[in-house]
Amino acid sequence: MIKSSSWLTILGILPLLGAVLISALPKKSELNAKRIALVTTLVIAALTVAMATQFQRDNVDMQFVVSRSWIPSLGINFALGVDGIALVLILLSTLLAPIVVLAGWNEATGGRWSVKTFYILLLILETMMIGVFAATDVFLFYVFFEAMLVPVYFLIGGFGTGARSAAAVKFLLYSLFGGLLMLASIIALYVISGEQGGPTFDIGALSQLQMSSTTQNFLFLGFFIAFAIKAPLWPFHTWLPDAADAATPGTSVLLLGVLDKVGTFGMIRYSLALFPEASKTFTPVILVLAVISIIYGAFMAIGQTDFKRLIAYTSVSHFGFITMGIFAMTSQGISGATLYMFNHGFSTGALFLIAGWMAARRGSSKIGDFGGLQRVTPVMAWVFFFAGMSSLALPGLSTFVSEFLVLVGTYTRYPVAAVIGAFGIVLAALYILIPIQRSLHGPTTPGNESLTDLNVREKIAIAPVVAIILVLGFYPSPLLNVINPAAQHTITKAGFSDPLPTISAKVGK
Amino acid sequence: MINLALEVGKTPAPEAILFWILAPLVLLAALGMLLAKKAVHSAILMAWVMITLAIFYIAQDALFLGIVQIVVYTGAVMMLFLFILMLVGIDSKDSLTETIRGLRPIAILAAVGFGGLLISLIGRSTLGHDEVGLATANEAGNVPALAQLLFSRYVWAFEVISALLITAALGAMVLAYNHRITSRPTQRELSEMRFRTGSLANAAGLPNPGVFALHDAVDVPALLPDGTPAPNSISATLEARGDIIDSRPFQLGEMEEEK
Amino acid sequence: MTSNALVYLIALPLFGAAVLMLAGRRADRRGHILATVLSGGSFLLGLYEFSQMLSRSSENRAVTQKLFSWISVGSFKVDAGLMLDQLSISFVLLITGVGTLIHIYSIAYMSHDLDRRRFFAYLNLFVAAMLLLVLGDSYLNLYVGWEGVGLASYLLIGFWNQKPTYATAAKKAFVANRVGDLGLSLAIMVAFATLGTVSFSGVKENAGQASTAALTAIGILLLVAATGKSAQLPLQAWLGDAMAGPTPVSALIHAATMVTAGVYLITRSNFIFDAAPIAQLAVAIIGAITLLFGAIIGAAKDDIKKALAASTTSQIGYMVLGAGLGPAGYAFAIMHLLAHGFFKAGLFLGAGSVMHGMNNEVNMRRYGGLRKFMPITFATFGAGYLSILGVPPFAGFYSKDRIIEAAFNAGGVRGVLLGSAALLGAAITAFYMTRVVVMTFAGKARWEEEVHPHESPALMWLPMVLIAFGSTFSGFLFTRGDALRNWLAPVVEPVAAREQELLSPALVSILALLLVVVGAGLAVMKYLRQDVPVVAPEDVSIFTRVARRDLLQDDFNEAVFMRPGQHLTYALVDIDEVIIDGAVRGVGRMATGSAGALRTTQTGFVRSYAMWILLGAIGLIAAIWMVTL
Amino acid sequence: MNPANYLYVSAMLFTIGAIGVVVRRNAIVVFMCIELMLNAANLAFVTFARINGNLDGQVMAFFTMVVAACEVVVGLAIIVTIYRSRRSASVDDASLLRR
Amino acid sequence: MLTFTAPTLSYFLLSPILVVLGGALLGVFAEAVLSRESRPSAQLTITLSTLVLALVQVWRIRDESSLSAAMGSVAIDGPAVLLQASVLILAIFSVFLIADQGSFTAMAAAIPGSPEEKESLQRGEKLTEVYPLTLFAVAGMLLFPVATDLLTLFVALEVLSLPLYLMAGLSRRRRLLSQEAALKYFLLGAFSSAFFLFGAAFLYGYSGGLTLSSIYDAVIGGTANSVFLLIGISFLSVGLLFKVGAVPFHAWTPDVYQGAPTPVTAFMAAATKVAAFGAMLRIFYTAFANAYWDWRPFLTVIAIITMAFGSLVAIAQRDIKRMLAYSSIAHAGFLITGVLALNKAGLDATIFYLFAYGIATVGTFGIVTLVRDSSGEVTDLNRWAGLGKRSPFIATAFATFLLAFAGIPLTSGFIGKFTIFSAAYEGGNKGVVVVGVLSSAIAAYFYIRVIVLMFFTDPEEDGTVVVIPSVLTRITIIATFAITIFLGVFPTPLLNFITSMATFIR
Repeated sequence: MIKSSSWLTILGILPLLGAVLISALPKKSELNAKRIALVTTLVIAALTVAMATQFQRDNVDMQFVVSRSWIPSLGINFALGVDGIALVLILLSTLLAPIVVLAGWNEATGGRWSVKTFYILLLILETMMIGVFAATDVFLFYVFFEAMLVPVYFLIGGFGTGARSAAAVKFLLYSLFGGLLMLASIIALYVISGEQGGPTFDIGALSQLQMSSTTQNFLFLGFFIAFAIKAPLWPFHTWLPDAADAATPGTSVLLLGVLDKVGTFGMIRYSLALFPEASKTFTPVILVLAVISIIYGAFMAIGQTDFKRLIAYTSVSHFGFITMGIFAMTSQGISGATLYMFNHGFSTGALFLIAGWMAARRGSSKIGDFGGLQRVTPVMAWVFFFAGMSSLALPGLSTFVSEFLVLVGTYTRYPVAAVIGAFGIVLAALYILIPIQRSLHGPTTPGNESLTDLNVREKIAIAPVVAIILVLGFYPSPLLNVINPAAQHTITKAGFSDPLPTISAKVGK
Repeated sequence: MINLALEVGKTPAPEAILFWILAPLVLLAALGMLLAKKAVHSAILMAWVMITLAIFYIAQDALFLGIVQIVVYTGAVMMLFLFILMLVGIDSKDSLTETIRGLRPIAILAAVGFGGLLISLIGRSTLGHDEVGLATANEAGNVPALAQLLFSRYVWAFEVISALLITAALGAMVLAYNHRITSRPTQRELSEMRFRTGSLANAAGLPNPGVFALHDAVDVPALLPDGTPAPNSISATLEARGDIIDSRPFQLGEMEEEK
Repeated sequence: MTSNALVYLIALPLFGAAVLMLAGRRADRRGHILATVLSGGSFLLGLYEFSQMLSRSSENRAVTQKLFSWISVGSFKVDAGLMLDQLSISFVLLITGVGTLIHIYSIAYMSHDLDRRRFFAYLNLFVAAMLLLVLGDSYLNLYVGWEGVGLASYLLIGFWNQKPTYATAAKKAFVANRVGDLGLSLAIMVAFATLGTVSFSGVKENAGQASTAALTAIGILLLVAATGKSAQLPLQAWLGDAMAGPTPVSALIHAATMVTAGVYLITRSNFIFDAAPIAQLAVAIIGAITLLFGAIIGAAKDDIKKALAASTTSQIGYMVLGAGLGPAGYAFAIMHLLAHGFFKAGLFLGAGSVMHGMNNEVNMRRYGGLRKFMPITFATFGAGYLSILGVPPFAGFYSKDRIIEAAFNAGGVRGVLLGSAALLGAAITAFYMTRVVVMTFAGKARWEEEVHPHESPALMWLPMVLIAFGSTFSGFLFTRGDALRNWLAPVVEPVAAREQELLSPALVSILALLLVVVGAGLAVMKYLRQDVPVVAPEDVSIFTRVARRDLLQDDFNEAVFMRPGQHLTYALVDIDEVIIDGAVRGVGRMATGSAGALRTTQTGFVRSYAMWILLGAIGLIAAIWMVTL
Repeated sequence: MNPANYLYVSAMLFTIGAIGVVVRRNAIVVFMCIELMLNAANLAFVTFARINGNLDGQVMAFFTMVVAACEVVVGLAIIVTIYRSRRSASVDDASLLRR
Repeated sequence: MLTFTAPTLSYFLLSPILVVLGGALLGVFAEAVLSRESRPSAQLTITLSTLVLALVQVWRIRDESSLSAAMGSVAIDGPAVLLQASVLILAIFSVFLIADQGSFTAMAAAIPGSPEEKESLQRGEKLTEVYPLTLFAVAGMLLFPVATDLLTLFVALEVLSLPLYLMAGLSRRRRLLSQEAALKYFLLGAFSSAFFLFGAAFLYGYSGGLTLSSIYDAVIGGTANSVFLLIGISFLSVGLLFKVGAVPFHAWTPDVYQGAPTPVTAFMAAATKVAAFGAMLRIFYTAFANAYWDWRPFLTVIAIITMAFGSLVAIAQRDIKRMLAYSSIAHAGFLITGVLALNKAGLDATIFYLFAYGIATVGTFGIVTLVRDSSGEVTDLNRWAGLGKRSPFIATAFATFLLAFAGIPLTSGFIGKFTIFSAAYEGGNKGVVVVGVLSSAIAAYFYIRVIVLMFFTDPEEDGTVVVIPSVLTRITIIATFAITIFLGVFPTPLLNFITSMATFIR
């Protein structure tokens, strides 16, 4: 059996091993590269699930902890560990990875570089994704946070379509800018921790620091802006549609599905935990931004003419919900937000994969270029419809649970925000149904008559996504049980508790 | 003014008189150096500044430095300057129009600002002690005392500065020394070259410049028998500097036509 | 009481839906039979549960089944739980009973459609979702079914979505429903925030301690939800377009069951509305306005299905009005709901039968004199017609008159106004329904030559006949000894003794009948005595024109929501591009621009470089000068 | 006499030299102006040596002269090289490198 | 009569400098006696062995700590050893590049375009004087950061500068530009050293002595008001800031970086920065430490302007060498924040940063020497398009260096930035940290633009090729690349070493 402390390290190293294997292949063996990538990601997914079964649900401490001194002179440790929230996000990453490999079996061809390079980058990215969620050392987190940009940058710029290099640069610069602001805050934390008993980057130790409220506010902002850009929150969102538009579908799935979660994950793990007071101070502003994101993203999605951009904007809206849930500081809000992150990964991932397949078949991702697909490619159309329903949070599908939890959790503390945000529900119907009506329904338009339906590989790739969306819609407990203690712990540490029902307050009197 | 006069009057030694005579002169010379159109004038004024400074040094009990200033600076360095000036054009002038837009007014402002601020600052400074004077330090004579310092306390710098001198020599050689790539042609080869190649036009040597009654300067090209000027009769350097006087006005044919 | 069987009520049709969906073309041949059998099985199970329930005392009749813990976060705990009580079972039987009949009907009706399997999958899905709606033991479970039926409705309206207008109609229905759903989800949030629970039992228990304001808020939000699902003002506009779906769908979903879910919701939440008079009044007012609104539109429609759809809106208005009258009206609302379930389903199936025989022609001006060609259809349609008019002893008579009566008895001006509206509605109902019947079955034949009207096959008329029985006799059964009211008693509080009677029941019945006769007479005068032009006359009054345009409901929505929404969208897209992304790019351009400007400091002239150094030095000593001043 | 007067002279000479570097175009004159600045510094050293009563300043001034001589050699070599390539000793003509 | 006591010099402690000077003299001698053909290899051998020997000597004196190595003119302490070692290591790598003689003219005295020049090139002659010049410059650089009196400082400054002025003018191609660079560098360098000297005069006037310790004493217990001190600090700073290329004393940097032969640019960008910042550290941390209230404000302003200006203007550059020059200006700004910190952390961080930056710089310019067309190095950025396709490893290495400059984690540049900013923050300069971070963001833009150009733009068929590097250049690139990555991942050994070593003695 694997030692508890080795789990995370093994998970992190495996993709790199895969990458090394691939790089050792001869130049032309594309198929083997794909196979290795698939096998590696599958093994990692299986191992992650195995690890998850070892997770002690009611233990709020970090688990599978490993801590080695890395740069002792700066107090930096190679420290990994997961709580329920991180575990769920690692699961999301590792489960999505094989799906992306399988779904995008041919998307690496025609890129600027060899197919091998694509999978090497992808596997490196997987390591970074695991690392960024597992890091319990702020410095290590920052390293992963920034280093992650590099493979993504090359994945977008090297294998995307259209204005890929401009989009890649925009993505990179935007993220770098945020990251550097965060770096400034990290530096300050480091110095302050040095003044209060020895420099450290350990999250636990840092959350004990005494800071003046001004300092806290500034440092909070440094972290938060980085996360808001990553998430992306209005008005820091404009890189996302460009990037999602330019990237290959698989990359976009990881971008929207996992990478953006780093932002919202960071808000829970770092913004709330390290700066509870500042979080309180800024909550009104953040809620306003979140609500704007929800509504604005939805409207923007409605106004899009391109599938990929549309999906990107729906994500802006969804991230608004997630952020709102987080800063509601209720257990429902944070649990819901975490679950939302997981679910969004799959539902948006499915949307994007199918949009990618559609675009690959049609040679265009313009909504207007499609029409009547339901008659031509029924399976593809249905899966898209299904994913769309999931995206608009149809009850019975997984996203509903999380969206509703977020709304309920927000309502108990910030009713106005929740009510305005809830209007996103209506807009979601519009932004999903309008493209469905235009591309799947109606008469089959010229150019679409001979599109082929999903092949077996694609069906195999998408089936687990559909299954997860469906199962978690009815039975989210396996995840919620893992998330809940961590979420509760987070709000308790931040000095909050769930608001009681108003009647019990009355009864209490 | 009155204060100035009073101060001059109070000054006990002839140093003050010397100073008040030379200081304005040195400043005027420096200014002149700044303003002189011709480089060579600047150089001459510069030499004057240096000599004056040497006098100042001596007046301030720095006898050795004063001498060195005259010998090294005025004697060697300034000569080097003049030498190079000769090489690159002794009477080349700066044109009066300023090429860089807006530099001149900024420069004047800068001069006033820099100088003004500096003087005002010096005027505001205090050292907290009176002038000590060099009587004690120079007790054994200025030169021995300097030597004492130079060869003990500052011997390391003294050693290191040799590196500087070598560098300078090496640098000058790198930039100026044109080592021969081909072996130097012998007299024989030269004369063969002169007679066997091309026309015999140059066989008798180049014409001499300026062979007229009106002009016999080196900067006037000679006239060939057919009355045309011979540009290769003057030095290439003059030509390059543009210091050539046209020889046409002295052409014979034109004079005849005047009749 | 707990039961382990409840889940199978839902599971059977859900299983059918899943099989039909996933099996694909392989299920084409037998799929419809499987679907029908499963739906029938659900009905039988419902009957079994009903019989079990009858064998228990009224307090113990409700049974529950907890499946698993669905969502549990902090104090927010929702079980996947089902509850079958007297109210639910009424719906279960209606849904599965009528549903099964319509399944049978559809086998024939859809026999020529290539996608019949898909149709049955949707039907099964709908049945399952609707059952979940009425069986859920908490608002959140209800919500799942609530949106589930919306989805099924969307799918079925858009069943022939290759026609763009149908696809649009489906979308419209979904969106309008979503607006209602927003109300429901907000209601659940308010309920949780104030009461700490979202289960029906919990809310009922705690409602007494909550403030009236909170309860009013919940009530109003639930009303919003109901207006969406039940096509009440102001969210009524989708129902007419929903007729794009195949006619059995219109019968089942958009007449008999789904659209009445709003009434179910209000009745189910009686404990909230009873404690929030303002919300209750709002319910009644909405019902009253809608019943008139729908009736007027119905009177102007030439499309038989749209006329019936408008009628549905109107009839649900009655139900909502009834539910808005509080304990006095709940039972009647439900009664009318059940009766309406029969007669409106019958009417729609009849309309479908007519269309079936008329090459899918829906324009009544192209009908006429069909009585001879479709006798059975005429007979069953006639039963439904009489029922909706409220002619005794047809079912509608019992339920509608009670609602009108209860409205009058609501007290004061309110009662008079509500009652009058209901009465007036009855008259208009008579007018438009007579118009439909006359234009379709009486008069001269106006159809085109290639049309050969014929009676529908037995598989279609058999369900119609059975349903006609329902529309004929159900009212009598329900009111016998106040059977339904007593049956529902523990769920909705038994009505208090009547404080006052503005009008006696008999008087109400007479008044209503009188008005019905007037309305019907007018219609007969206009459409039987005169020839009906094949093309709708254009030189009609402004009122007719407005009514034909659905009382401008679409124009209103377009002008108030859609257009501004579109403009807002386009504006936001521009803003995103120009202002927000523009700001981002602007920062970039500013950097590049200032870089370009600063670059010019590098003139290449060594003297200007020296100047920089000199200026730097001046800057330094100027700073010194200042600090030492 | 107050030795500070020498400092004033030194400051003025330094200023004049600095301005000369900026306004003159002939490379040799520019260079001479730099020499003037060095000399101004030397004057300050000598004056301060007198004020402070030790000879370190004079030693420094002495070294400055040596350094200046070396600089002159290197500088003039560079100027001559440039002159040979371009036939111009104007610093303004040496402005190919920019932007 | 004066009695003369013979000075005592600790030759052991001075041995690194003496070895280098000796090597230089040997080089000059070799120049005179050896045949033209045998000079290149002989000179290279002499130079490299000199530098290695000097490095060994530095290692041997690492534990020494003395103020009296040269009658109080030189301090040998931890920072001295670190800085000298850095200079020597960077010099060795630079010499590797210099040895790849394609960059130097064969005959500096020949007029550009003249037959002599062509003839000399055809004969494949080599300009071997570069080696002794380099060694002289190295000697100056070794002395500059250890000098403890103004006189030695000034001499060291000149010893390091004069060879560089000369070397800047020795480019093989585009000689007019190269000579112009030499002229500009020389004139401005001399101009700024005049300021330095004038400042030194005032410091002497203020403290009555030339040593840093006398200034330190005067600051603490002097009777004078601070006017002379301030003038002295300012003007001295002008000279130092000129050498490091801080705004507004930066203007020479892009022109000289562009015009000078690329190996010389590498050498002067890397090693000069170490020497100059080393001296700055020593002066500001020892002599002026207690007057920080006076100099910190203006140095802060300069740091801010420098970071922002360098980062910003680099965006507008079209020439890779100019771009790197502006980048070096920005880095000077970052380094000044380390000086500003005025604490132990700042000292450690600055030394680490200097070394990391120097290594990456040498590597970067090493790669620049490889990208050529038929007429020599190609520095036009647009023609670097598609380099990733032509030569993936070189492009990857270059990208890595750029990422190190940008301060991306897992490169040495990140650790450098992190440590230096945290030191600045600790020193109370929060504003500088924020500006630094923002400048880094701007700077990232132009580094990334080059990466985009190399990897995401299709190559033009314009004859640009990456030449196969010579063994020495290859060693340089690989070694600097490896160090850059290693210091990004495992900086601990070096950081610890620096921390344990770096303490100034007064």
